[in-house]
Amino acid sequence: MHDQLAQIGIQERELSISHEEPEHEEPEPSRASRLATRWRVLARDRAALAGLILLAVIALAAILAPLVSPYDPNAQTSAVRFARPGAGHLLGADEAGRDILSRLIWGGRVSLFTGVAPTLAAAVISLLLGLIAGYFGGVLDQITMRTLDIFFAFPIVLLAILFAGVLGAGLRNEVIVITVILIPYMTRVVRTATMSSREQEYVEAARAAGAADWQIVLHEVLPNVVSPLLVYAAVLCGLMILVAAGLSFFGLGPPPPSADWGQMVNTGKSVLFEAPHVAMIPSILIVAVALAFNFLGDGLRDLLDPHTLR
Amino acid sequence: MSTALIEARDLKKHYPLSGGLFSRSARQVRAVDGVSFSIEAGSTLALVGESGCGKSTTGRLLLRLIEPTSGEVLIDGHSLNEMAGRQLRRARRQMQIVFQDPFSSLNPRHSVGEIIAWPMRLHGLGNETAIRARVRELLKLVGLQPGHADRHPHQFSGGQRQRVGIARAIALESRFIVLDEPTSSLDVSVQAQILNLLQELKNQFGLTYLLISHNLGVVEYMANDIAVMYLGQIVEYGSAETIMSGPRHPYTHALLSAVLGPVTGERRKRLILHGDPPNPASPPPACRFHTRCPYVQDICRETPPPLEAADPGHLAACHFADQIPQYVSRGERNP
Amino acid sequence: MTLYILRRIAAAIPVLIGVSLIVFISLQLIPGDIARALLGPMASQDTVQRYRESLGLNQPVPIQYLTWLWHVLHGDLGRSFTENIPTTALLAAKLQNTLILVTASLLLAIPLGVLAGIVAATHKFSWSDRLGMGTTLVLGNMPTFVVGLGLIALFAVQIPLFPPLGMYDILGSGGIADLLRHLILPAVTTAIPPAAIIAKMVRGSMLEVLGQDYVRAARANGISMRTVNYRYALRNAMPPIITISGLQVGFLLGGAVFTEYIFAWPGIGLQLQKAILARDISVVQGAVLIIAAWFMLVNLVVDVINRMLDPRLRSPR
Amino acid sequence: MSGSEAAVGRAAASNGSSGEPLLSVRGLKTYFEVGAKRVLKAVDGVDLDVHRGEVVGIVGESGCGKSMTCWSILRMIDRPGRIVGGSIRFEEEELVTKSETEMARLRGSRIAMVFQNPMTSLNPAFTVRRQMLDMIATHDRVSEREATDRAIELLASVGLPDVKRLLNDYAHQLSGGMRQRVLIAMALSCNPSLLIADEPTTALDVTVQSQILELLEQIQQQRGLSILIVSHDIGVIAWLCHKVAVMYAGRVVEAGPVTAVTQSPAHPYTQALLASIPTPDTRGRPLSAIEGQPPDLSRLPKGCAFAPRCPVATERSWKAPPDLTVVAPGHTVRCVLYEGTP
Repeated sequence: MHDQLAQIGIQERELSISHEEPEHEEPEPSRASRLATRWRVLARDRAALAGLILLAVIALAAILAPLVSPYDPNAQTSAVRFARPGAGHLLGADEAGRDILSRLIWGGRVSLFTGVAPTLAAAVISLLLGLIAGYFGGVLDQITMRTLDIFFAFPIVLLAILFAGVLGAGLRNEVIVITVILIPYMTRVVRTATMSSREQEYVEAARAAGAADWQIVLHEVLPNVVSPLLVYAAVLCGLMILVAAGLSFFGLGPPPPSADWGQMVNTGKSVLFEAPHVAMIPSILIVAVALAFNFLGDGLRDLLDPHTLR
Repeated sequence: MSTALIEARDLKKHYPLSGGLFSRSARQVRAVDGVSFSIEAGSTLALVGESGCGKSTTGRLLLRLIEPTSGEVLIDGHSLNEMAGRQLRRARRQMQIVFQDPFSSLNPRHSVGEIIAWPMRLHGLGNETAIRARVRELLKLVGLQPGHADRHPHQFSGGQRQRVGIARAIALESRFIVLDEPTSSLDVSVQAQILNLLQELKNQFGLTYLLISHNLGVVEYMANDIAVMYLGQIVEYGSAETIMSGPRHPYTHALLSAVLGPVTGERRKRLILHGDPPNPASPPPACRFHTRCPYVQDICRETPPPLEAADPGHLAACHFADQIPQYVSRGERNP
Repeated sequence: MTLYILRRIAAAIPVLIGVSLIVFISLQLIPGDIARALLGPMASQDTVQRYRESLGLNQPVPIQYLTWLWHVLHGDLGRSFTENIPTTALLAAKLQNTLILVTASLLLAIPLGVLAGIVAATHKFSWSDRLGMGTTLVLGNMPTFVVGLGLIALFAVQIPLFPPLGMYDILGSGGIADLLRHLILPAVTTAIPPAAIIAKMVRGSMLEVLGQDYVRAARANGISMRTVNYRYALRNAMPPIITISGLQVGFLLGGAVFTEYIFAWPGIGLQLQKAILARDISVVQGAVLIIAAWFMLVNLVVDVINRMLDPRLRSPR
Repeated sequence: MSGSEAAVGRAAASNGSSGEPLLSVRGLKTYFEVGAKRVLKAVDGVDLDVHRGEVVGIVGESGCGKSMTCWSILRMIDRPGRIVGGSIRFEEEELVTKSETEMARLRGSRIAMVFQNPMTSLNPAFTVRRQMLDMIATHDRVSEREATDRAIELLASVGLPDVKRLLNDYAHQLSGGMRQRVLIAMALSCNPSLLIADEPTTALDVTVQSQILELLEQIQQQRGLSILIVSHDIGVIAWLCHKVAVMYAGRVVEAGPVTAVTQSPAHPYTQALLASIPTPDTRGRPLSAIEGQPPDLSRLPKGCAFAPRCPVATERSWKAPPDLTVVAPGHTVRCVLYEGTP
């Protein structure tokens, strides 16, 4: 934002509670009303809300796949091969005559899982590594950072391909691979946030009050690290959906028939001339989900900023 | 001085200077270079000087927030630097700090109530109900409303945030508080509120202050004694009255000249120094002030002046401390 | 400056060793007996044993690593068992094809991204900025393979302007015109996602610089917006822009692997894909090592350029 | 001569000036639209005159609109801010209606500015020479050589040593005081008739502050320059200025010769502001602080903005903004206490 506005903006915040009479005490906001405030913040951010709704719908559909899927995802009906989107098959059918919508719904189970689960796992590990390296510094930090530097020397996709290629295809391996390639990036974010929080005077105040290091880390540093990590994790979820799809596209995902979105694009690739929609529909979904995570990340950033809590 | 609550003995803090990527030389920044003073219980000592003179570092050394390179701090005659474990924790309860920046000194993620309560919880001072009651009491004491406990720091103005910082500092019923530029980021009208509050609390609880400031107006208002620092060393030390009325060091004289009277804008004593303060990483040899001193003589470039009594109880580190008062009374423009 | 470059190279050596270690160790991660895994279940125990020895697999792992490293340092990446020729020779032939593709993409991505970013930053909050940034957001979140397939669907299938595949012999009979015809779609595909990300970052760092005191000071003293935008702001935004562009080279190298696969472009990436499915370990190692070393070199150059641009580091006082 | 004599002398000099002022601001309003229905009235009807050769100060606390007034005069208010009303006449021309190109030509050549933070106001990527020459070349068609000569002369005139070497230095190689001198030299490089200085000493060390103030006084006297200086430090204003305007919540509440305003302040806010400064006389007694906080600029009270904190506010204070009252020649105040008194 512009600095003139910021100049006044700060002022504006500072002044916002100046009007009340000193004797009059305001009722303390309840936990529920604070939750309501947060919800209003999120709802105001239309892009984030749209992202959240899209993700919720897809996740719900994937979880309830046996109930909501119109067809068996693997049932092949040769009569409808290459069927264009329309009645009957809402999103058309693929080269083997399988219903694309049903395959998307079932595939969502794998694709969402391979994006979200490794991100969460990596976040936990990175939180630990980054807090220790960033707060204590010194040799420990040096070792951690030099090790991470090695990972940063690889383009992230390449590292994924290398590990997946060596470990072999399969859901479990894919999750492991994505977790491993995420850890360096998330650790770096946690470490940076930790270091900047450690420099703040409130940490000195805590030390002056007699707090031990572990108490300072938990009480003062951690709350300031979790928020940026969550925001970053949301964005990375989107990116990892892309990476997972890429691996599957490359033939390194879970083996058929449990089709995920990347694999659907890959099979659609061979019939691109006859029926472009077979590859394009899952492609669009992949991009939409990645975007949704991005919007969600932006929304989280605003939501978790203490300044929005009025 | 038997009544000294806090005593600093020849404190030194040298930071190694990593000379960029090229040289890992043995150069050091002598941020604090041999500082000694004592503060009597119930009085206020002001550390005065420009940025980079080591006054904030001294304040942190006093609380053992950083470890000194050499020297020690005594509290009630016991060496703070030899303490460890529970003994150190108990000593920490006696001493607190109020920071300059009311933004970075309060954790934005915690409510004000949590910020004030946490030190008490750390020391196990009562159960949750008692602590919560005490937080409300403290908020009232510093001029905020008890209902403010649930708000976050960003919902307050600079002055109000500084009040929160003060409430946190007195929560443990400490006896000694370091005030590190407590009002320099505040407007004058708010500064007056905070200064009044600090004086009230001092009278009410018999607090002892170390006031770190570059503002001589504030210092003169608050302090019993003044220590003037230049490049890591104390160059003048004495009671507030004697220093303000008759400085014995030309640097103090120059600092006083920088105070502009609000009504006529007149300078009390006119002495304007040339140049900027030297880099603390390479302080000038002998008398560190000689590069900017208008009265410099050969001896100043060769022999460091000792900090010795110019009058009883009034120390100055200047070879010509005896002659400075004449310059002061004579000097209108630069000599 | 020379000293800095030397130090920077010295600092890169342990990283390079680490990279080689990771590439080597990844081979150890193959479940079960490597020789057996490579030869398949039909090979006799005897063959497997002999193969183990020929690979040096009966040695302790550290010795294996050092032997391998020694060979790599001498340009010997082992032997591809699928193609049955030395890996180094195999990859060297593919490397030039990848180089052509990546260079073309870079020449597209960086100028395009930087230009779009500058235009957006200097017209901030205008409709063109919003439209541009919206597009950037979508394109930046598109995986390379989706971009590639989309472009094929559009420009090879719907409007047949460019051949979708069929680049077999790059410097062969077709000549430069044929090369360009085949190059356009793959190069654009590889360039689009990095270009979008570069545009976003350039806009961000330009806006940051434009909000600085010295930019306002320049404006307040009458320096024209043109000078402010293109000389003051761009010059100061340069270091982050260069850094981002360098990082995007890595992104681009990763993306090129997919592009080559989609367009059957006979480069390292396509070879890598084949080798992975065939578990041709020495080729996988070689390809990854080459790409990683390449990326490191780019980062080194970026650091050196940024250092040359920084007056604080150039003339300290 | 002593400080107070100097101030009286300066006041006398300012009375001698006549004719249309060099700068005349009338009813200036600069608002920021920060939300659907929120308008921050950063500057709300400011009147200000600067005559030739005069030093005028604006004093007030942070957020009172003093800096925004300066930026408004230079027409450097960016969205969502806008000058919504009033007039700014400078050298007999109206600035509010000028085109951006015309304003750009005027900035730096006829009105120049010195900034609060010298540490960040110089471009870190260019040498002092490059920035000085850019500034000169923007406004004057002179050869590179002439421009360099002029730059050397200017840098020397603001008391910088070793100027030739300094030309090749980057900002990071200079101390804060030196940077502020370079910025002042740049501001003077096209012989402006008005210099606006926005808190020029706030970010500097105390001993360096004195140097810069001394320098400003010196160049003002040598060049007969007009200076509009903004500060939160009333001591700085009192020392340097002929006239002063006290701002509160976007409005000028009191204006007049500096000696009159500081020695016999009329407005309760000015009185309180002066009383809240610790002085030798207040030692040992509580300072008379102003209770409460400045008002929210988007929800200003209907009447006098100071009324909520004013110890002598009357019912009339809350009803409508007070009128401008002349309490002494050239000394005006906006307070209901003085309304109707001639």
